[in-house]
Amino acid sequence: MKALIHVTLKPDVLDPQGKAIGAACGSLGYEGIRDVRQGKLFEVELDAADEAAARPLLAELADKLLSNPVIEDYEIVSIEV
Amino acid sequence: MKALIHVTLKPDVLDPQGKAIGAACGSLGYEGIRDVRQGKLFEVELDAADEAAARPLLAELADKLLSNPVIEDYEIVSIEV
Amino acid sequence: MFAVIQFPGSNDDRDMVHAMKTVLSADARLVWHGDSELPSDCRGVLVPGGFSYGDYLRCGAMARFSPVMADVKRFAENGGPVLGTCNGFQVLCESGLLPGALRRNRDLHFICETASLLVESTGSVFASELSPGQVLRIPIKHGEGCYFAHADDLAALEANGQIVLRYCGPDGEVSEATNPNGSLGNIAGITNRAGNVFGLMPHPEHAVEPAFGGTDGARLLRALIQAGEGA
Amino acid sequence: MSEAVSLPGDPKVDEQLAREHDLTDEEWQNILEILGRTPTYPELGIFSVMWAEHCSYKSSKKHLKTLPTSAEHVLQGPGENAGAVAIGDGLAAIFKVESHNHPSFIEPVQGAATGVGGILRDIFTMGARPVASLDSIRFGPLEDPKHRHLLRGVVEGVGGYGNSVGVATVGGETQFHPCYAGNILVNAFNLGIVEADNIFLGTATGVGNPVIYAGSKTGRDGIHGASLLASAEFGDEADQMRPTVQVGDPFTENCLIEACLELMSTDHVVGIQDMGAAGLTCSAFEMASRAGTGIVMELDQVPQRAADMTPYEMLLSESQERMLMVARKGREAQVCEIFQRWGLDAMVVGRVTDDGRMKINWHGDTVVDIPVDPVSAAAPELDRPTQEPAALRERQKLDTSALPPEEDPEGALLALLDSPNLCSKAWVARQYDQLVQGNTLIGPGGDAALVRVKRDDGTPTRKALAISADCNPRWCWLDPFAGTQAAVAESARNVACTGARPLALTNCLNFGNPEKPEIMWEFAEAVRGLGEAAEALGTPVISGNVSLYNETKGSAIYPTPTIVMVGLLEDHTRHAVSQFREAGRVIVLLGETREELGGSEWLLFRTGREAGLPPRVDLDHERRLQGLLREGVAAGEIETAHDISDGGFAVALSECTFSSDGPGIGARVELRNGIRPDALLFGESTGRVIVATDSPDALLERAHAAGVPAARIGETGGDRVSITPTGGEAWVDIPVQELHAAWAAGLPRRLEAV
Ligand SMILES: Nc1ncnc2c1ncn2[C@@H]1O[C@H](COP(=O)(O)OP(=O)(O)O)[C@@H](O)[C@H]1O
Ligand SMILES: [Mg+2]
Repeated sequence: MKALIHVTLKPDVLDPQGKAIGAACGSLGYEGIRDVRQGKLFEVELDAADEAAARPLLAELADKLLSNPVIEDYEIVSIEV
Repeated sequence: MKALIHVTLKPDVLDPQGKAIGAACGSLGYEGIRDVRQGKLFEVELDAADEAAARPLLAELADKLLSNPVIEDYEIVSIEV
Repeated sequence: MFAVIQFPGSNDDRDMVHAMKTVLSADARLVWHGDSELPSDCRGVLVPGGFSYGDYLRCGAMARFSPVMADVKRFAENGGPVLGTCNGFQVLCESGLLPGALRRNRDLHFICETASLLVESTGSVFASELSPGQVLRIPIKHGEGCYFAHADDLAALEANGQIVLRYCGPDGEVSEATNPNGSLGNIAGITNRAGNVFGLMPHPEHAVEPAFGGTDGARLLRALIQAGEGA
Repeated sequence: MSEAVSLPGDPKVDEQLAREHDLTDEEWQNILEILGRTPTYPELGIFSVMWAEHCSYKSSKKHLKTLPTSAEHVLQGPGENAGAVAIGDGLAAIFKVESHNHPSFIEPVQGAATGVGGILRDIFTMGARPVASLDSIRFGPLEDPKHRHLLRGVVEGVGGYGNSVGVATVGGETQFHPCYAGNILVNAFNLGIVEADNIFLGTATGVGNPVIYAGSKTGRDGIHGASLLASAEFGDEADQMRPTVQVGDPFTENCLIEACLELMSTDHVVGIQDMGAAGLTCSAFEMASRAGTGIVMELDQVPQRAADMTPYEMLLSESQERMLMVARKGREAQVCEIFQRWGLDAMVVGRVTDDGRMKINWHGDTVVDIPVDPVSAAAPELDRPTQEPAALRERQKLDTSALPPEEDPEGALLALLDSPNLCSKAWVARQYDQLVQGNTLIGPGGDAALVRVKRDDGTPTRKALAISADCNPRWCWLDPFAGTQAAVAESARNVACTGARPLALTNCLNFGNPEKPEIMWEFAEAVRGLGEAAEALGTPVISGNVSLYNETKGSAIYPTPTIVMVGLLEDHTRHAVSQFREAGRVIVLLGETREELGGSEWLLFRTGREAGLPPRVDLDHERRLQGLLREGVAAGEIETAHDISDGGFAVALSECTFSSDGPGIGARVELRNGIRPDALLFGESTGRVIVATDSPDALLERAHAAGVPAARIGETGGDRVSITPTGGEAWVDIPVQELHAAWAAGLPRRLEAV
């Protein structure tokens, strides 16, 4: 089973990386780019009976290990068999 | 307009971060986790007439700046107005 | 003159000027990344270490777009000597002047220590003071120094004698145990095919004074000075 | 009477809301009196942060006033962003240490990172280029996975920020004790160099001068961050405080340093100050207060990162990497241009006035109008009651005659070398850039760090600065007065071991809840010890920081007054190191070993007890000893000097045999068997240094003249450490390799098991 998890900074938290990339876009001549925020992406391969069994496991994993709940949110984007 | 871009390591490139997370899963007792790979996620806000106009701009951005083609692949996951 | 490129976030730029100018008496100066051209009397380019643009996206990824880099490319293509250390090596790889890429260290930690380096190829202008099999002691300090290249690129590096330095033990032994960061083939420094562009993770500018890390780094910098002044 | 309007949407300001802002009823009455009216919501916020413990020092002020702060070489004492001492050749060293304890406990990586960022700004705000950092960090036991996580995170944060900004981390302390299990300590030190006639102060002078904001945009992060976090105990609500965590941006800081230093090499600015705890509010008030002026600010001109921020949020935001400055009239464009070149925002946001008031406008309305002085200079000062802890006398009791003698000195030595507090800290320091700027003569691993001084144009000088951070919290818990004296003495001795003369010190006083008389007693005693020791050694206190409320659920940390001493070496080509450099050198022991086992590592290891009185501190002896070291190094008689501290003689001697890459040169010594052997080997009597010399006669004579006890005890060489009583069988005879292996593996073996 394969799952995709997004981890992004909470909205009010500063994203220095996104900020720097956004600024670079301007100076590189990508005029239309207004804002960039950078997050993390996790592709997890796991053994689970079905989606219902996988979801709580993935949620715990995302909360405990993949994200830092102090400054980040996570989202389980997809679970595929 | 808002776009989502995934940048992931090419399959033959070792991912030490993913590997470390995978190992941590084991020792924390998340038994079912078989493999973790970590990538990057970019949320880009941009001005463009429509999706057709946005796509080539985003592709160039992803190819030139957001990813390093030697080791990474990118995918424009979504473009929303 | 020798141009030390200054990007926002460069750290070892002033150290490089110190090594080149104060210690080795070369005419070295900082050149601002935003300049569109190198000074007309430029004889060699040094791309220094540090964290250009914070290294936020990938190390060196944003710096390579700096206006002056287009001229550095031209300079290199015309055979001018270019030396990139640490972040500078990353910038040279990102800009395609050198093959491969530098990735997170194997153990994911930043590493600051003195590395032993085995001299391999001595065909380039940067090796005028080196001999094959020699072991140099030069500090490394980086979080992303794990060299990666695809198999065919790697084979070409070997075949063309582009590998100048490999991480080794005190007696020159090259093994996994003497590999600080997981670099393929223990690679610490390579040149381009033509031998006029040299990138390495170690910091020669931090090994030019006896009381500050020894003087092995001076061998590399003096070679660059000779190459530039001979040109 | 002043006028300020409330905005629609602001909550009703009353006594209740004031209490929620941690203001006492008395403080609330005070506010009403000062204003002659009810404060607006932003005004209430301002009073609450300015009068919080963290900004006002209301509990500690009374005691801090007693510290010696001046000397001929002191250019700036406490009160500015950092202190300054003259180091000759027209140069000055600017330095300070600061805590970031609570934020690091909540989010170790960012908490530590922003701690480093904050202390750097305190230094470059004075015109100095930051050149050396130290980090003094303390955790709960490593057996606890949470504290392994915290250690990893803090180290990642310190390194991540410091490495990127380009300032070498050259030393520090790393300790573990159960008292920090609910409250870790992260104290960050930085030192910068400046031309002495170009020191900038945080003053808002010159009526009509523009007030300029530069750096990162203001976001909603850290509202009530440092101020509240550092001014209350941790309870279960620690988790809810999470949104106050800020993310550091070392790249912006790097650019800010370069831009500010470039700016300060011109004469465009008259005053400059970073925005630290309590943000824009605190910096504006402090600048106006120091100058006796006022400021009017157009808050809507401040660059904003988040949409729809309120004046309250803008004033209290603790977004990082921001500076406030006062420029000369007419230079606005030049100032802003420098920042823009470095990719930073810069905006004129106000101007200096002569009415002594802080007026803040928001889209045409005045939302704050407060007299400056009563808020900053006249902030509350408390005289909190003190009382000796009931258990103190009990814990000071130790009957050494009842202690069984050490049966296995070799086993004890190996165990001590492997213990988390005494083992190698290379696992930590390896993650720090120790070299950038190219001045590191001695980095982490020495008694003190030693850093060459360059002028700002890059010209190297022969001078070097020695820096050491020290505190033995166990000793401070057993006797805060003597323990703090010992910390001052040790840091000065470490500095002297390089050959440098201690000049001045900075300190970070980490304590529990000052509302408890027993904690306040510890604090008062520590400050008394600090003052007396600083006075006796001629090293004034030129800056510092107080961190109170380091308690969780009623349990306080041990008193931890971190001392960082800075010393000057006139000629760095002559300096001593703490390792043996050559075989065949004579080993000399300076100082006197007494039968002092109270509060020692060995006692804890063998009995599990932390008891007794800490070793005696003899400040007169200390001064003579340090003078001797200085002269001996300058005369070329001392090439190795290593201070004997935690773990005693045997541990210190072993450390002398470890080179930076691995096992080094061994040693054979003979000790006179006058007192109990375990006290000779493992006692922690202060004022002792192991020295290696190639001219023992000259050195012994010099010591004799200086009135410092000195004994020739052995020789360097071989690949073992052997310690023998005169005429007896060896107590210790172990290969250096084996000692080194135990010492080197201490942290990795505990950390690498996930
Ligand atoms: N967190 C740290 N960062 C950098 N260096 C450290 C750190 N912790 C310890 N060190 C270094 O390790 C060495 C030993 O520290 P410590 O045991 O406190 O020394 P001492 O007993 O001489 O005061 C010192 O050189 C110190 O600078
Ligand atoms: Mg110490």
